[in-house]
Amino acid sequence: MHDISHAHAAHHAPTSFIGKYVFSLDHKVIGKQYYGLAFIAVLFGMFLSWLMRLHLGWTNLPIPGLHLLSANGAPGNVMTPEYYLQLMTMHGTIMVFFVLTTAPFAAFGNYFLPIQVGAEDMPFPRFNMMSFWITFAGFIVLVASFFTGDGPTLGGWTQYAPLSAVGTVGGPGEGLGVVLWAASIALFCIGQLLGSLNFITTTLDMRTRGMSLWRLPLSVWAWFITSIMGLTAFAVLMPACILLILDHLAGTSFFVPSNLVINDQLQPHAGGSTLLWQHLFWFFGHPEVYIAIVPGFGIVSHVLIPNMRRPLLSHRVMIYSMVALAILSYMVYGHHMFVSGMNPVSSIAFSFPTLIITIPATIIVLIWLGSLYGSRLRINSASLFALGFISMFISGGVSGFFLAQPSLDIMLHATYFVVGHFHMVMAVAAMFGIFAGTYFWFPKMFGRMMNDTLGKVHFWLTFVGTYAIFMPFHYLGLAGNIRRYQAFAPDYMQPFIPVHKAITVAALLTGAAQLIFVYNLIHSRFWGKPAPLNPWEATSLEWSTPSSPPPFDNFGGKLPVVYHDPYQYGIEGSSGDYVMQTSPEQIHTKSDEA
Amino acid sequence: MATTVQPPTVKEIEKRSVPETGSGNGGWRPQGGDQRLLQEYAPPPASTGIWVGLAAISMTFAALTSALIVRKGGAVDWQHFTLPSILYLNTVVLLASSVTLELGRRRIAAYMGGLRTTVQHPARWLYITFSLGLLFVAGQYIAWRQLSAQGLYLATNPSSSFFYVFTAGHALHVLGGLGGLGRAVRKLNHLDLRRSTLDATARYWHFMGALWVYLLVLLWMKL
Amino acid sequence: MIKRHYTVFAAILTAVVLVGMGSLSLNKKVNAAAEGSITGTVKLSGTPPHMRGIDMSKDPYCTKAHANDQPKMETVVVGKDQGLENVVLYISQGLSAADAAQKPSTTPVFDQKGCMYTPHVMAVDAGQEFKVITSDQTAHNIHPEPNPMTGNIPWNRSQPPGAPPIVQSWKAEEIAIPVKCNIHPWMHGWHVVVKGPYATTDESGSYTIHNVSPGSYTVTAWQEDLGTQTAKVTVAAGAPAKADFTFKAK
Amino acid sequence: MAKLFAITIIIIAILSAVPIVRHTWWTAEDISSHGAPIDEQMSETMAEAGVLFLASQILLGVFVWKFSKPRVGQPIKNFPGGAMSLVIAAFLLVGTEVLALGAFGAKAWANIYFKPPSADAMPVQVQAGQFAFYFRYPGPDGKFGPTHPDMISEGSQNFFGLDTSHDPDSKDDIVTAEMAIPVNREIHLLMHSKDVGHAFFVPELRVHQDFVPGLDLSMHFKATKVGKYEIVCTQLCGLGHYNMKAYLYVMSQQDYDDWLKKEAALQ
Repeated sequence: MHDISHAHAAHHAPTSFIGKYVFSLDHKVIGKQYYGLAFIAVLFGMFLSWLMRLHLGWTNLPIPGLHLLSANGAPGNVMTPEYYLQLMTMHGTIMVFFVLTTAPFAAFGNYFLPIQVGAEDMPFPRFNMMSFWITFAGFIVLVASFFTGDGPTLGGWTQYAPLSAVGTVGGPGEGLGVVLWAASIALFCIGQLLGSLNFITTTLDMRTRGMSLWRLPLSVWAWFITSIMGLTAFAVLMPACILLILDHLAGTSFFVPSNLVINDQLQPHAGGSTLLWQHLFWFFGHPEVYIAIVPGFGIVSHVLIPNMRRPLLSHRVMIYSMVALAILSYMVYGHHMFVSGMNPVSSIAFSFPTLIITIPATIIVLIWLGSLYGSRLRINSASLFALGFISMFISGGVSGFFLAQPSLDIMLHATYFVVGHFHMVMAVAAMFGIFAGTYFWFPKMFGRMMNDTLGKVHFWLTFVGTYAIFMPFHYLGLAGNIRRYQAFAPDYMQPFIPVHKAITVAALLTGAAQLIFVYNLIHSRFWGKPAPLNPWEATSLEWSTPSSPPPFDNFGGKLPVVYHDPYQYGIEGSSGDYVMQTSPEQIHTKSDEA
Repeated sequence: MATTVQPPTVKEIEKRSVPETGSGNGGWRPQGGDQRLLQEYAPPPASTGIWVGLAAISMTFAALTSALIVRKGGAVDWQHFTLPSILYLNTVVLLASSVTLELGRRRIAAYMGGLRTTVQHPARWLYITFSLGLLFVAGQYIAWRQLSAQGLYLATNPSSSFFYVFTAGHALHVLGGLGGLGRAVRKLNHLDLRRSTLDATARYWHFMGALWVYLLVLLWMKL
Repeated sequence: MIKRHYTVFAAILTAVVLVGMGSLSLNKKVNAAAEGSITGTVKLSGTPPHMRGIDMSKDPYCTKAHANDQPKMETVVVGKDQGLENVVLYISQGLSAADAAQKPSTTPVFDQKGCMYTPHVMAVDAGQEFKVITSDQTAHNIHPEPNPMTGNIPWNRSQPPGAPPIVQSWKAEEIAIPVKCNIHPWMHGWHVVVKGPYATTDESGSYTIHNVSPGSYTVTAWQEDLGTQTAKVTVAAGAPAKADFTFKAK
Repeated sequence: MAKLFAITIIIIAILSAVPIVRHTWWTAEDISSHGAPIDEQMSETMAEAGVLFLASQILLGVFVWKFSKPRVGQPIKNFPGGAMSLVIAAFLLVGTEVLALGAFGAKAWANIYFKPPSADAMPVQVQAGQFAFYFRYPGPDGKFGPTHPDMISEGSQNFFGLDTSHDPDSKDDIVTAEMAIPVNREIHLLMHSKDVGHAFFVPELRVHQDFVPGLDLSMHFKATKVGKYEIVCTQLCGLGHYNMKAYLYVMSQQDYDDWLKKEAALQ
């Protein structure tokens, strides 16, 4: 697992189609492959959420063709309860794993991390290629569960045991469905472990001459921190999934206690611990949230800075904050389990780090705001989405104050408040990060500009739409609207149904607005106007490659030498208002690295 | 019939002559970043990479360990059993293989470093290590057979479940290491073995030994 | 050229098929004429056990459906002059392979009505299709749990209001398969899968097994709570044979 | 465009705050003896989080408005005090705030979870299963009979697996599908899950606890207001999760005794 001779022996550009586009060892192609996977996954996941929203608004509405996704889940094209839960589970799993983790981390990271550190490739391209294809296999296995047995699992993306471990008697999809789910996630973990291995090693060892750690762009720092989190988190989830599979296939009892009676049948298992799964899962699960969002911090900073024409108030404080977030993210996972039967003392023990984690988060936001002050902001699709990210992160962040407190969790646990919280702070914010990155880096990735007007339209519809969808979630949650309900049976939830109808409409419109992005992406890919080498007048290394997209070895045979900190904008006495990292020009930097 | 490893290449010498400008700013990278040289200077990623990889593996087994402890705490039906004695023999074998590998590595490394002029049968120690590794896996297999003969299968009891999970997980990783060893031997015979590859292989292999000792103590205490 | 061959071939084929079917239906008629039946009543001796009332308050719809009657368990349902309802009678011995193989053309219906199963016990021939329908305005799930040894596959599927019938069949003989609705845990019924002709007693406890070809048989009466009883009968062509059963109350 | 952004974000921020301020949707009325600190904590947190939310959103809008006009050659200004002032601000403002919240929240929590039930608390057992709650009252003898999982049969309404023919304690146990409790009487709720994970949530009662299969937990609370409330399951338990609920009646002692008699007759 540690032989790199092939890596560099393979550094003569491949000629065959397979070698070039399918099993490519080139980090740029792999990055694009990850982006493509995330692209397909996000469209699919969004489609699933449409179906769910329709069902929540109009429960007995027949939807033509509904049966195609579930063998027997839609009699007369009306969604059954299990079908809804299956869609919900798949939506969550696909979005968290195959979109929010792959796109900002694996896709952009693969493409730009080696370029931004000034390397011609990752040290272990074989692993990099395997990393993608294993992840891809995981996706296929997951989607395959739609077409097997009685459909995918309905246990939610958290797959709480014992429901996930007792087999078909627990409900449709709880047999083969869960096994496929766990197998898919285990594959995903392996894929991401290989990816993280590459990211860490590249950042530590492949930096070009003069590229000290402090001279790394914030995006690289974000990916580096994320990959360290990934290394620890995924290495824990994988064995958990394997134990879950064993409970199904080998009849072991890791997660199933004795004396369970389901459907009047005494279950054969004995002595398992149901909280064990929750501990293993959330030890991964909470860092996973930061794995999804931290690359967003990096991308947004990296996108915002050239558009503000100034460096952040402090490069290092930003980095320290991200590191603090990463470390704290391992001490807070218990806040998912306040009322789940964990010792109430540990609830309090977990609540304090959870509250404290808001401090580095606040610092990050304040650094952004403070840097906006006195900047020379350029408004374009990329910067708009970056600003949107900040707004989303604030909105989602403040609701964290509530969920960090066990006493308030009594009121809010498992309500739509939680759903609103994580959709804003993690899902939508990360999506905004992805959009910002796409509009910003597209010219480098494909050598063409994206249509800025369409981009702005896309932003406005998405931005307003998102608030229209997820703000009401918080209100409903406060009023006690429980999540993961396919219909609102309790009497006190009847008044919520009109609100859900409205949300559904907003969701459909916002979803439709994404088609503008899809069109923009595809159209610009082929017919967009050719991009200059450095359209944003940015300083980091990806903008000093000899061509867009960069040549196979990124820098055309000569590795760059780095002379400056990554973000030298608005320097007095310098020739322009920005100084590339590679330009040997002498400047008196006023940045805090001095 | 003595094979000899390639003599130190020009670039090896160059490498030692490049001034180290300290880590952190990619000091090992060549002046002006000529990519032809780069290939020769790639070793550090390999050694960093192996440490990162080992960190991940440790994390996995740490998770399983905590699972074992939690699970045992909550179990009303924990059934203790004595480990098959052959495990201790296997331990000796695995540790011995580490020693032999180290012997081989030292000699080859010394030669590559130019401290020695020739090495007789450089691959011999690696072959011995390889076969000891195979012996270990076979020994583990016998241990499983003995347990199932006692009627202790994977699903029989939490304790047996964990025993199989741990040992099988470790055995898989050892097999991976054997793959790496085989690769190293092949490269050695094709005279294109890189020092870093050899070292990384060795580190991984020693780690497998250490991990096994840890697991043995854990299982011995808990089962 | 080839085309003409086809038409000729097709013509001959249809002719053969028609003749075949004709002859089949012909000898079927012959059988029917000769077929007898088994009839009788099933009674309960002793005081009928107390059937506990069902509290459906969990689902307001169900409570409304039973606004003016107290739903009770249906483990032992006794009708007028001690007649036992929901007893399944089938031929456990003496059935010729041909008769055992015959499938009734009817499709039994298993209805979910007022959050109860009607019928509470549904007899069905192995391989015979049956319909699960819902007359309720609340979603049910149908969760039969057959014995894995028999080869019948358990399933679990919910049926929202107004959903079309679920058509299913049990491939292997099994007495009896419990059926539950997990959304309404009190909902409990039975599928009794038999081979050959069968009958289920009505509220007066009487039954008639039709289409029994002449011969001597063992008839088994199965009651979910009181177990089984058997009786030997001889069926003559035309004349219905008689077999009465009496279960003792526990 | 920048102005538009500023205006939009400020409008969104204010609009979002309106329903909160006007309590258009708000937590259900509290009927528990322990809920007051929770509600206090809720409004505290809402106030502080709300201020942070509005302040930072509006600040974001204002800065975008103010600094988006490209002014050629004009040097960038630094935020007064630079990064350090912001870091200190974050630590002082948010730090103290979260610590305060944490401390008070911990008190509210301890007040519920660290107090043992009083000796005269009335025991009620609740069993969760796919997909309904069933309740057991010990009956006159005040003792719960032992349960036998192998005897559980919902078909014959033996939801708890009681063996009334052999266990004397089980004979007078009263099993019900709805929960009734006397008002102003402390209840000691013994929670047991029959199959998978479930949860017991009564918004008005400020009681929320998961059922952990294989681990029996207990809660204790006192309802202070007569009325009809709903118990809902909040832990995904399968296809019927959305319809797993039961009614909770808080009654005067008199009504409660009558109700118990009625239920006993139904056994």
